[in-house]
Amino acid sequence: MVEKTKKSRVFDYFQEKEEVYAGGVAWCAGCPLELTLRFVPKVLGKDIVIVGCPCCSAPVLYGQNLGTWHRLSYYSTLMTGVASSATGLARYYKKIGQDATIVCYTGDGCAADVGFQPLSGAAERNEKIIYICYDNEGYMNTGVQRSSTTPIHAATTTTPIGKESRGKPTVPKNLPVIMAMHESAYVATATLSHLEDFAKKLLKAKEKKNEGFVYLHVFCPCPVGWRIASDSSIQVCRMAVRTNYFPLWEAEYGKFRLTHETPNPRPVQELTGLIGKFAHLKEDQIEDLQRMVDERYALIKKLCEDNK
Amino acid sequence: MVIKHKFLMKTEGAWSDADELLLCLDTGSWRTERPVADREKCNYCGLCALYCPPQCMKDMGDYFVPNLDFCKGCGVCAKECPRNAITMVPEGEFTDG
Amino acid sequence: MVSTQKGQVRVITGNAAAAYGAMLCRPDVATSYPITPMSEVAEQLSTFRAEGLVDTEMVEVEGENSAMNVVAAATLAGGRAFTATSSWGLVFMYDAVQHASGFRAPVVMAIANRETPGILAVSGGQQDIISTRDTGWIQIIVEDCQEILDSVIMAFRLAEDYDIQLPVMVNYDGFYLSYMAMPVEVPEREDVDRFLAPLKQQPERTKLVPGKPLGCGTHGIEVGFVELRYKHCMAMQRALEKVDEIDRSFGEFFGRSYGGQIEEYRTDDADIILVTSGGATGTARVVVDAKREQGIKVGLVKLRLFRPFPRQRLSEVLKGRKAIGVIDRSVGFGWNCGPMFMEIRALTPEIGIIPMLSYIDGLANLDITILHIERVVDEVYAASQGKPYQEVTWIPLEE
Amino acid sequence: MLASAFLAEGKFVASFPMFGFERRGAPVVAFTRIDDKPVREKTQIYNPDCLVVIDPTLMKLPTLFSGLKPEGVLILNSPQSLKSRPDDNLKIGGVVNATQIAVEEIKRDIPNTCLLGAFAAATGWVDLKSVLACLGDYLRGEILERNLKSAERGYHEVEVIKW
Repeated sequence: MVEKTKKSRVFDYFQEKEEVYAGGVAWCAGCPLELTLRFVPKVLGKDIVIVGCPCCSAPVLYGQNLGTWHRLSYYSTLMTGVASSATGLARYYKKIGQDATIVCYTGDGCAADVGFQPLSGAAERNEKIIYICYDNEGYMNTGVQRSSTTPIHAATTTTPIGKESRGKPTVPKNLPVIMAMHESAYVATATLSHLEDFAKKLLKAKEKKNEGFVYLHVFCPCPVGWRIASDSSIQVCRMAVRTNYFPLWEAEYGKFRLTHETPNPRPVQELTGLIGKFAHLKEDQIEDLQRMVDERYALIKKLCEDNK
Repeated sequence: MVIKHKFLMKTEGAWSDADELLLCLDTGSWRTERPVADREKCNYCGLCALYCPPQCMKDMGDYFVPNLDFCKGCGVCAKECPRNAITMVPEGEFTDG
Repeated sequence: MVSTQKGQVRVITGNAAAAYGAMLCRPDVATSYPITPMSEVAEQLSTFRAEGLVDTEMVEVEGENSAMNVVAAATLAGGRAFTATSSWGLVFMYDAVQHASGFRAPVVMAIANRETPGILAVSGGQQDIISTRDTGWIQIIVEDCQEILDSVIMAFRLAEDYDIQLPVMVNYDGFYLSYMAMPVEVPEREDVDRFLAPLKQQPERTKLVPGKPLGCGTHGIEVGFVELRYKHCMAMQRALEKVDEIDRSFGEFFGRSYGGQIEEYRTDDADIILVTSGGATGTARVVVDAKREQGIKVGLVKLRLFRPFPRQRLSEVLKGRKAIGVIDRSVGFGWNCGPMFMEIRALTPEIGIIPMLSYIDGLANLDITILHIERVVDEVYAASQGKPYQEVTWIPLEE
Repeated sequence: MLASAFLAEGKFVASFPMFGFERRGAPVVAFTRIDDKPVREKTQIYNPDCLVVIDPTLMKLPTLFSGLKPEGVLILNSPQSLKSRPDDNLKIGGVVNATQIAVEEIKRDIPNTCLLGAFAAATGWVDLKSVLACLGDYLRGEILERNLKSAERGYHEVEVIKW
């Protein structure tokens, strides 16, 4: 019999012990989006209002006629209306003196593409809402099409590999940095391999949303769309951090700070090797990706330095 | 016009209400492999429960077991267990499934 | 015009009248993105806020689409909300417009009507009414600045009525009314409070409360979807009577009423009827009076409610006439005729087969002049006398 | 403002401008109707009783006076007085250098309130007192004071010619 250690510290961050979701819901096996959405109310508490839109979260967050898959307050809108609907709710609750934590929850297609304008507008107005983008680097709910956060050279159904095409030709939009440049109250990146970091950032988000706009960018692999094994999503998250592909940082009013340093970053192949959408990459493409990772990490480091 | 349909929603607009109807899928039937925990190897760190996407690991006091009603068999728990205490076993090997 | 004056008369524009109407109803949330010719509404509301006349949460959105989402969400959380737009602004919020009505969000929106699709034009027209005609909104079209203010107030009472719960557009001609400065009686706030007070006696509508396990905007699945659509359509039909009822009540309160769904002017013994909407109605009244002097028995119907369509009341007033002329400030792409004409033509089973003449006029800020309306009356009169007539006339192209 | 002045005298009024893009200096035409009974027409005015010309360069416009009713009135902002009767339908001409007065009094090239004063003097349709009183509905403080002066000077300095 092994010695029973104390349970992980992450459990200490839970203010909600009960599951607010039904046990069985229609997310794919191994989907980290499911983990994210079950994790958020555990840390933030169940008295939040979630605002969402058509995306992979919708099959569960949306009700079906009278029925629903969870016990959360939920407002469903269109991809163009998430941050603005949240604004309407937040302003009305403010007007009547009702304390409320409004949490927008969308994918990258909404946040970086079609819903970007209202997101940027809400950030600029410093609306007191929390916006969480789970970034699965493409339109997964509609069948794995490219979005503006799809990485360079990645294969999707609209950037397929063929005689004339080697995947997505352009680098992804650096959305978390763009959001931080709005100098909002709080912007942070998080992922599921680092749950304690994620939990701390959620709690900070809840506190900072009393001051203004909060944006959390969560790296969220898609087992189906990225062609990874259903048991490997957490491993991919971890490797994204270890390669500096997805550095973990936070920024208060545009002041950057790394929350997790990687002393000896691994080469990006160690990440791409786990992911089917990169299986076709040739050496020069890996180099492109490595260069992008290095440059973007250097940018974060520079931004952190500047704030010292 | 004679309406035979019995209205599902009491509200004018499109509102779902968890107090009236909480839906649930039999996701346990999706499984092709089942996580089997070795109580002897388990040190009760709880990482399997934390990382479990459907959050269906049951805390048994000093170890964890999956709730097979909802476990989709993704295998994250087995992969993430630092002590390799969980094994994914094909469903065909069980007689209860 | 003012029989029992209850407020202060000020010379204000149509846009200002819309803003005053909204301000008097004390909205919880208001928002607007500037667009010619309604930007003044947003400015005026912000001024009211800046001067502390209202404690409304003003949201300076980055686009019309966001404006509609903001107000829809605010009403579904239980609040009162107002916005205003025009033309392309309305088109840019098109998804949210339908979202608001489908969700039964009782938003009130003022629209300074302007030309809409395809051809660029910073000019008046009613094409924006037509491009949103089947979005499930209640659409009211008004004639002058006083009616703008009064209709915004009535619109809140209509939208938030428990039996209705639908968004309402208050339409007024861009340029011709949005910038028209006229004397307008601005009611006292307490009187408006009393006028809106019956809403408080009603059951509370479903609202989103943090922590309460309600989902706003559930998927309508199969017959559940049909059920929600049916409820929406039934609420639209209930709105017909409700518009008349609220108009009567407004008249009792403030001494001004507008006929509800439609207003009839000198129709009692009329052989021929002219149908207009918006500001052109005022001009048509002058023409009807003049033509009556000449012995032509012409009456006027102002189409005040366009959605839901006042089918019954129109049928009653149009039945037994000898000919009808309809002036549209927009076009119907599906048929070569005015959209309002097309809808009135669909009343043929109720009113019988008589000459119906469609006139398209006033596009792109062109004026619907006295001469134009005189021409319409003359031609409709000739048609009523059995003379041959042209069914559709684009007036500016025949000048 | 003019409409407000008439309202103060118990008249019914309706006034509106017609333009495209909203920017300063863009060409604008505006209409005002004044009546003893409510104004119902929402059309532009094709046969005015009075024409107020703010920009003197428009005097070259060949169609400027078309539609003017007989015994019409012209109020013109110009540094030069009228040498001849610009149109046969004109009975009264009122010329004032409103731009200069505005620059002197308001310190900006906004001649409108000065022309209101000139309008009251030349037409006699509205009392100067009503014009001055209505300015207070739209302007405040020092700006109001300056505009009151500008309107008063317009009233007194307008050169009225009768034909």
